[in-house]
Amino acid sequence: MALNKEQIAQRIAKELQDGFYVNLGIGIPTLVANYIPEGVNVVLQSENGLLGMGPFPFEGDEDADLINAGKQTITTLPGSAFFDSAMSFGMIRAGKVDLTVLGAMEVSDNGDIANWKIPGKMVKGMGGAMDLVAAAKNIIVAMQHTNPKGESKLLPKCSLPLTGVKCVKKVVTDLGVFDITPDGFRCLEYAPGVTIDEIKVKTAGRLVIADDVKEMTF
Amino acid sequence: MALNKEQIAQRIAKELQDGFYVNLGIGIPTLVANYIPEGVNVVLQSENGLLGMGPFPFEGDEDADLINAGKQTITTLPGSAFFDSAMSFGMIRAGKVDLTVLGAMEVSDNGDIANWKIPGKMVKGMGGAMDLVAAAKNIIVAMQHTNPKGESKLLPKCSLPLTGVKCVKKVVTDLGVFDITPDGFRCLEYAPGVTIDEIKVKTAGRLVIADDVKEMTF
Amino acid sequence: MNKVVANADEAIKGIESGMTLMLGGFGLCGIPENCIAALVRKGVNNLTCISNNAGVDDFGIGLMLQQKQVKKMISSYVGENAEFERQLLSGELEVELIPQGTLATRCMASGYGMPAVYLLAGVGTEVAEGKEVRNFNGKDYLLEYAFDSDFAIVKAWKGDAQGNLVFKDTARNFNPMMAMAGKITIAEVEELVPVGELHPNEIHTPGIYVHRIFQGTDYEKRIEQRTTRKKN
Amino acid sequence: MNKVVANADEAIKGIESGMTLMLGGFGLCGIPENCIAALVRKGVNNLTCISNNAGVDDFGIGLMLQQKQVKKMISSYVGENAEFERQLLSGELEVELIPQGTLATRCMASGYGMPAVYLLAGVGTEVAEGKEVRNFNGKDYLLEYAFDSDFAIVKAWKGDAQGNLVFKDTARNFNPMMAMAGKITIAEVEELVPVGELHPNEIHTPGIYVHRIFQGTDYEKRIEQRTTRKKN
Repeated sequence: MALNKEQIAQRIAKELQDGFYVNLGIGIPTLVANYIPEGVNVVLQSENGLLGMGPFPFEGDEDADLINAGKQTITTLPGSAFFDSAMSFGMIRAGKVDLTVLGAMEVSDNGDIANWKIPGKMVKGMGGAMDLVAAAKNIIVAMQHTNPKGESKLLPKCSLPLTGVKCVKKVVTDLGVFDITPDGFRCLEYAPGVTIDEIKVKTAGRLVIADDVKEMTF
Repeated sequence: MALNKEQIAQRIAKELQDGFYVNLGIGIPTLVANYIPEGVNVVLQSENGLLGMGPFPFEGDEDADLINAGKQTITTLPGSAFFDSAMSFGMIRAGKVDLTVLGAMEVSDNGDIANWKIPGKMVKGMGGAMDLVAAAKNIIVAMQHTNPKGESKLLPKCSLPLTGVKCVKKVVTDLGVFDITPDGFRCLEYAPGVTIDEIKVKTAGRLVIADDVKEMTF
Repeated sequence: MNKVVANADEAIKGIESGMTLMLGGFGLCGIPENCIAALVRKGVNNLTCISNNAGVDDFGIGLMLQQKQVKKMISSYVGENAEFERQLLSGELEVELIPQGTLATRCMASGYGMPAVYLLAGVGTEVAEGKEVRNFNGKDYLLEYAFDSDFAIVKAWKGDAQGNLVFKDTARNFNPMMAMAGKITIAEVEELVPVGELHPNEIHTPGIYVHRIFQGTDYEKRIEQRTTRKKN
Repeated sequence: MNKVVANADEAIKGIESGMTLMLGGFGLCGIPENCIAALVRKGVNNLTCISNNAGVDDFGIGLMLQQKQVKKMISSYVGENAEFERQLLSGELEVELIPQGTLATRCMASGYGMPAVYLLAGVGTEVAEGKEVRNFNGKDYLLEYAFDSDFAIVKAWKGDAQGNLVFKDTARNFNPMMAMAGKITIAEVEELVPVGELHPNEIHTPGIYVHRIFQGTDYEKRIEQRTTRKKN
């Protein structure tokens, strides 16, 4: 069975290490916060200007002045710090954020990512995505392996306008976990019940299967 | 009679306008703060990171954490703000400081200034002087008209290593007040008892006497 | 040094059609609600607005879009706004999309007197088209120019008559950099406090950057994505 | 996330001879007294020190100069120090003098991930020698490269176990930029407070920039120029 969104988030959460500063993008990445392993302390960065993002507020406690990069009402935690957006992107650019997790429309086998623009459709803008992918030192993409038409989103070359080049380090999809290597996507794990053959069929980019490839565990 | 240091400072204080943000250098410029005209409100900037510098503290109230750019103990005033040195020089560079007053060893008739280095002597450094002269929008130099040997400090060309080029707007010396113009030093005022002839003799750079030149009043 | 003006209408004096304005805020958080309302009342148009977002249909810069006051938006993200989309597709409105960090840093560069900076975002993408690329230490960077504006309009939590500002939480966002980057900077505040009440160590924007300040009224502070959890 | 170490000796672990260090402070104000003492005890040498000043003969970086631990100083002003002068004139010590604002901004550039910036200071002077000059809007600027360092050592007023820092008055000076520019940043604080005690709006340096923190002891906080006025 392919993973659902929660499971993708859960699998990515296993990549978190104690002491990490982490930026989680909108969508599946946001869900990662719900699966942070016991004993692993991470600090969540929100690029509008907060370190130490806490959970959503209790009903009635929402504060219009306290939102995350997805414009959702949030809370702080002890040790949180606010700052302006220039410092926020400064710390991203300077490599102080250990891990960025974000969604994508397409990823190529050399680590290019496209996630901001579809020609012919209204373009809403890249927000902070281009800054994040250009500068973050470790980028994991969380996405479905194929688009609604069933076409692979893991490509030899992105067809959509790029958000960033050669920046993605790892991709976690509903079918498996893939490192970006000089040889292309390297399959490290497959989802329970998913076959390597299915992954091969649904991956358009160069794909190698790790010798020690294994079924994902939770 | 040539002006003494206090009088030079007093004359410069007349250049202050209500609402000015002002940076006063070490030496005579510091004394300008004692002569701010009634009804003129200025905010003093200290480039280590303070707007709203107040007077020296009363004896016993000194605080090692509160000093000016000359490393003297000072005080704040209501409305003061602290910031880091990068923002401090940023606001200077961005032209937010209306007036900078500083001392000089030499000024040339095109507005070059030398005040940081004497070849053959131990060089202590330029501190913030190069930043200030390069970026301040209005620079007044306060200095003696001649050096201890009696040689003019108002020159056709500086002989010492430069601190900044074509940046000085006005010079106030013990002998008079001079604008820097395309024609060189333009004498606007002479000190009480000082003759135009004395100024001519002691000014090595190009000198023009304003048609409406007048005796300085206090 | 008293920079206090009576209200938003007085604060925006001198803003004319065709000018470039910066407007602080991220989404609807920390936006200068009072000044936007005054700009709508004044009816100036042909404005170029530098603002991370363009509001929603009936709030924020969306109110100016409804009145067709904006010629060009310079933003990082302009979703959530149907009228915006209509004007853009019909060619009435021009939009320049800029990565969010680049937008913030180009404002900051202006406030720090730096004419241009080298930034990573957008290298190898269409954002890089026409821009100078330069390699430092093996990495390519884009030369990005400082932004300035005729007027910068920011919203702060507290401020005093000298123009000192303190922001609240994530309502800080773009406001400090834009405050530094206006030829004339207008600050509207929720609380105008007596000079000396803000502690000098806690001031985010020193008064030197602010030319006019007033106490705003009737803040709606609309929430764009109300997300909560239930008490158990 | 607990970044607290026991003391200065533990904090400076990993600092080795030949490394480049940044040391916060302006004059003797806001300098990391405890770490300087620990560096003297440790006896590392051949250090390159980036610090606005070099202390006085018997305090601050002057204590490291006495032990001949410094190979090169990168500073804006190095007066007030006879031993410094002796070593410089004898050729034992190298010095690179940099305009103060340029020094501050080159540290900041590193913390903001900008490899180089264009600055005005020093154009047309010997500081410009060998540097790239570029004209923007009719003005010449120098290309100045970001500074980084193996270790940055800063002194703050208050801090917490997550590394969040608050500075006091003009003891802030270079400390925030240097904190951003260290590969490893050490902060010594006068008061280590419980996490959550510093208000998130009032933190000057977010903890992400700080790797080790400890509560310093026995601060002398020497005053360089004691100037006072008399009560009348």
